[in-house]
Amino acid sequence: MSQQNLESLDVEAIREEFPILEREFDGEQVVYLDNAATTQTPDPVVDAMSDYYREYNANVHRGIHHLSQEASIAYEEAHDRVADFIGADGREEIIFTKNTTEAENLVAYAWGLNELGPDDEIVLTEMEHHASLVTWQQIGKQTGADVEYIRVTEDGRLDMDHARELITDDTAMLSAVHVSNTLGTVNPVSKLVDIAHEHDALAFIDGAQAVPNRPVDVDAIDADFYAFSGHKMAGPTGIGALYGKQELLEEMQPYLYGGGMIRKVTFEDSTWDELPWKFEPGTPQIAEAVGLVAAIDWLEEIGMDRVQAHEEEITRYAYEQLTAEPDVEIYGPEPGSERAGLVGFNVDGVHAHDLASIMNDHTVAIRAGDHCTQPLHDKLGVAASARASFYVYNTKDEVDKLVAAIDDARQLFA
Amino acid sequence: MSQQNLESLDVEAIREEFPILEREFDGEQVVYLDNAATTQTPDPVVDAMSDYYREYNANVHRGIHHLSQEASIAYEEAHDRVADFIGADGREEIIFTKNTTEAENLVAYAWGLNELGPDDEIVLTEMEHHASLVTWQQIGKQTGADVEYIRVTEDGRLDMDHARELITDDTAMLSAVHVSNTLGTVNPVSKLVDIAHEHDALAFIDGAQAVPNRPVDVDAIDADFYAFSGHKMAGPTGIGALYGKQELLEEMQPYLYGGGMIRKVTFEDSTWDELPWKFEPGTPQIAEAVGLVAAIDWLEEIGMDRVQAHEEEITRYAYEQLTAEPDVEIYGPEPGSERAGLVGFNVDGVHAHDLASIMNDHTVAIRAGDHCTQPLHDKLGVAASARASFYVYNTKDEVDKLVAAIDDARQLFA
Amino acid sequence: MPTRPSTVAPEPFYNSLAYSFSTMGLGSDMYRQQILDHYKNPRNYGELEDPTFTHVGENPMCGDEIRMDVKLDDDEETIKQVAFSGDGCAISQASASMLSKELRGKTVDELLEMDRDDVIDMLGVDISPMRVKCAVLAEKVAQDGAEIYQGDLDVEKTTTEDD
Amino acid sequence: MPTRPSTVAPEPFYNSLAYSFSTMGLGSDMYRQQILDHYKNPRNYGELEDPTFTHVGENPMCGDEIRMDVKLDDDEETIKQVAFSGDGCAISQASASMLSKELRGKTVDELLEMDRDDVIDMLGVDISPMRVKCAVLAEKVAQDGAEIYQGDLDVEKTTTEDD
Ligand SMILES: Cc1ncc(COP(=O)(O)O)c(C=O)c1O
Ligand SMILES: Cc1ncc(COP(=O)(O)O)c(C=O)c1O
Repeated sequence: MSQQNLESLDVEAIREEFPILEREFDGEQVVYLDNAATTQTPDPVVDAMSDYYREYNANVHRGIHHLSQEASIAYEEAHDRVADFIGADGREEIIFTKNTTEAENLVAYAWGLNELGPDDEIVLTEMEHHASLVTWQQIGKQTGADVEYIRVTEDGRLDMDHARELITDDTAMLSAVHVSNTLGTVNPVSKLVDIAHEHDALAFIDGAQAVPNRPVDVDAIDADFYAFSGHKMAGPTGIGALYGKQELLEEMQPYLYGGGMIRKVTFEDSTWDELPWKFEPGTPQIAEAVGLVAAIDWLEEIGMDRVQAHEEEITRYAYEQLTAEPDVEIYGPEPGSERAGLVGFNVDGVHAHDLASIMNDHTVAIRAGDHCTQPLHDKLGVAASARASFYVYNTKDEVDKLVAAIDDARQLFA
Repeated sequence: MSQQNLESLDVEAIREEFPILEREFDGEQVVYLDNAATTQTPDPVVDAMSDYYREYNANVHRGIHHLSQEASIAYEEAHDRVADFIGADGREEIIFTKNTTEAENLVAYAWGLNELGPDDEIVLTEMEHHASLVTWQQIGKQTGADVEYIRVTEDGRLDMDHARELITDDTAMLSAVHVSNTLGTVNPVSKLVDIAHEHDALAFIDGAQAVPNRPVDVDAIDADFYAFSGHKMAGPTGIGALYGKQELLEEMQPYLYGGGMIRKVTFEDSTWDELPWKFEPGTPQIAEAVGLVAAIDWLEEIGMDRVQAHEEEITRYAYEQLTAEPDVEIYGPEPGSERAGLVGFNVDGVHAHDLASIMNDHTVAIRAGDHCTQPLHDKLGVAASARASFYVYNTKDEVDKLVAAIDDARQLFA
Repeated sequence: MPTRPSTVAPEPFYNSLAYSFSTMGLGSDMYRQQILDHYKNPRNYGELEDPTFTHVGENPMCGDEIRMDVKLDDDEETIKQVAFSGDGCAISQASASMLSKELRGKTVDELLEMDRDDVIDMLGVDISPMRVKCAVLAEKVAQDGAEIYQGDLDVEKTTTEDD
Repeated sequence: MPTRPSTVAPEPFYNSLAYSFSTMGLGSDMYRQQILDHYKNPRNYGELEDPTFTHVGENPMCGDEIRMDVKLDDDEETIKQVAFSGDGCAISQASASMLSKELRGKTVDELLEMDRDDVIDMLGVDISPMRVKCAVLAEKVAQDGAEIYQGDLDVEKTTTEDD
């Protein structure tokens, strides 16, 4: 990523759209480095939702009155906008869910419960988030399908030889994380998808940590399903999206039942509506869809390439600072195109939760715990890790504050 | 309800909190009578959500930093507030869902799929919304359980003799709507629940049209499950609530899998967290929960008794105006305590959709269609009906505009 | 040569959203005299005795159901006679009535080339986005009937529904 | 008399939210000298040779795991000796260490009467809401051990987890 691009990213101007970044605790301005958990939400996104409620709030589908027409158009077009953003073919391929977690469950229920059996295998990776790991594990138990895990190597990458070994003609589904929320690894998802397809398996890619901070093209990846969450990409809570190839979604059974997903209902039976409505029963997240569109507009105005470049830059800086500390262990690959904008680490002799508490005393907000990857932590041999994760508004100054807080913790626990 | 109470309800002051009600189309101010589809959202609710994003947005659960602490407390306490509002015992009994539809599906999946079999019966009513009707019908098909429907009488009430006949020791689940969104009928839900309990069946009450406009006490009703949506009660889209008796929720299998609902995860298996978190995987609707609390605060400030009284008053007025028109057929019971704040009707010789279009030309927003009760409409012998539904900000003047628009439609189609 | 009634769906609801609500004026623009006249006095209402093809379509949103009967000339290309039956809202009924006149003398290819804009031009009024489905039902039924007749389509009883 | 290790969960996460974050000051209030001293130099660390009862508890949030060994006097009421083992964050370890001293000479009933506030008083620092679980783990383990010993409780290996 060219330095020129980076220089043109006006972080100070960006920060002005986030009043929350001005918050102080006991006189100290917050340093928000918990972006992998959730990103902050810029004013244009908040305002877009307020405008919705103040100007054209109404239920969608079928409403003949003006307000419902406006709300319907906004809601329907939100599907188009998301489709366009990730390179899907059209709104038929975009289903709004609560979050990434529900997107995994949607496919696990609507496809998995109906298609999987004791002869099938589900292949996951050892670095899966609980959203996919627990979901497929439990659907495996219910259907009798075997679950296997692609190994993570010492340097935090997927063992692709092991992937080729595990994925066989018995594999029905591969579910893999695009970017690990614990290791920061950017996985070679299109290679993984190719291997799955060679064996006629479907591939679900969990893009919760990828869509927020890099250009993503589901068509280029050739993923069968792809999921992400609004709240991790400068958008609102309460909305996520599932991308699915149209022909697959068409064949699939519905997931939730109710109004808005049916074609014809009698006391005896029902038939289903067109895509994507077949998978969106009930009153949907209308304001949230409006907010998600505003977030996409906002991100594209910056440019996803520049978002990615900024993250890489900050991450490289943080990585270098932390590597210089002899008592800090960092997880995951070295900075570069295979490492996304987060750094998981531990400080020798300081429990990750104590570290996070001491950071908080310095108003540095990081996350500590297992980051919903317990089995991966077991494998790493630690109960918890600390994680600093960056977004487009973070600065090197903020990284310096992180490092200073580590010094303080080290002194306390010396 | 005493007249005094009503007079003290300052509708003009209330309307000032809804900028959308000032909207004009071609110079005519909107008359919003589509409240059964979704209610409008007052400024304090919109502001509460904006404040969340601008001041304390963070992911919940486990975050050690200040922002996560504030967001966690707000999100957890939202459960308490909802529990208190509907008379539940505590936060363990309140699960946030996307909407009422998802709440029905949650129970249908987590309880129904595991507990129902070919010897079981599910009893519904003929006036069920598709949210419960289609859901239980399809779960019935999947499990082999029979589905039967309590008859609706000529005057739009449930045939309670038929209910007593249908509900037997084979009945495993009764799912009934508290207030019909098509007929306006307020059903005798605590009697229905008693009958179900006499036969050891569980009872699910769909309160989507009840919680917004009358005091509801799930404990007094003795419902096993009870559901409603935020967007129908002056709250935001994207959030609903499922109430469930704690001992039932504890026994139930999880529904969606992922982070935030687990206790311990290994590559082989997982165990589940405490209630209500067991049923709330993934990043929840945090801003929406904050908005829902603001809506409850706002409604309680008015007083649910007064909300109900106002609706009864407006509905009685609308009913009287419409009954005076010889060519208008009204569905459902007469005004009074067994009729909620909506009027479904048809005008002879004018298709409901044409009527709604002509209303819209007068900027009167009503809904026309089957209102997600297709089988009930089949039974009524009409393809569609028009529905005017009222909320706390509606006035008799607005009802007059509805009636004037009907006159216009009649002349056009004469 | 399929002559038994079969059904067809109009275009999906959401396509209609391309029509911006902002083009609508106040006043019963959609219910101008011509529309009401065709609704109250439908032309060619009924069934043909010996249609070349027949098709039925449904728009469950409005509960509209329309059957279109088409009889071709001996050239098997020119439309000689059209009749429609069924019921529904004013927009769908008027549209069917007007179409039944309009199609006479046209070729099957001309019918198949018709699109939504042609229907709206024919109606001569602005159609609000949520009602486009009603407007195009008759056209879609006739087109699908023609395609089935030509062997290019094999649809069962299909319908659309958005809520 | 159960002497085999069993496990217990601290109170649910959300109860801890009753502690308002606003009571927290800046500076390492939670990591005052006393806490750090107990963390770095734990008192009564290890296992008793012949405990009256033993119990193990886990707080998966922090990965804390603590075993409490308790030996009673011949009156079967007075606590004569306490030891703890396991590992975890500073708060849970210091709390266990301090509790092991505090309990000596107390009766089992007095142990059972302790609540969260007593633990926080004992620690002598403000505990931030998200860390209360760590603070009370040792107390809960000792209490559940006592209840199992008295036959009032029958818990399997239980743990809590919030994310
Ligand atoms: C009685 C009833 N039940 C359920 C629902 C579904 O509510 P939601 O769309 O919020 O899931 C509605 C609203 O349309 C309703 O009126
Ligand atoms: C890789 C990954 N997958 C899935 C999720 C779950 O996202 P959500 O909580 O929005 O469902 C997360 C976020 O925690 C994540 O980092």
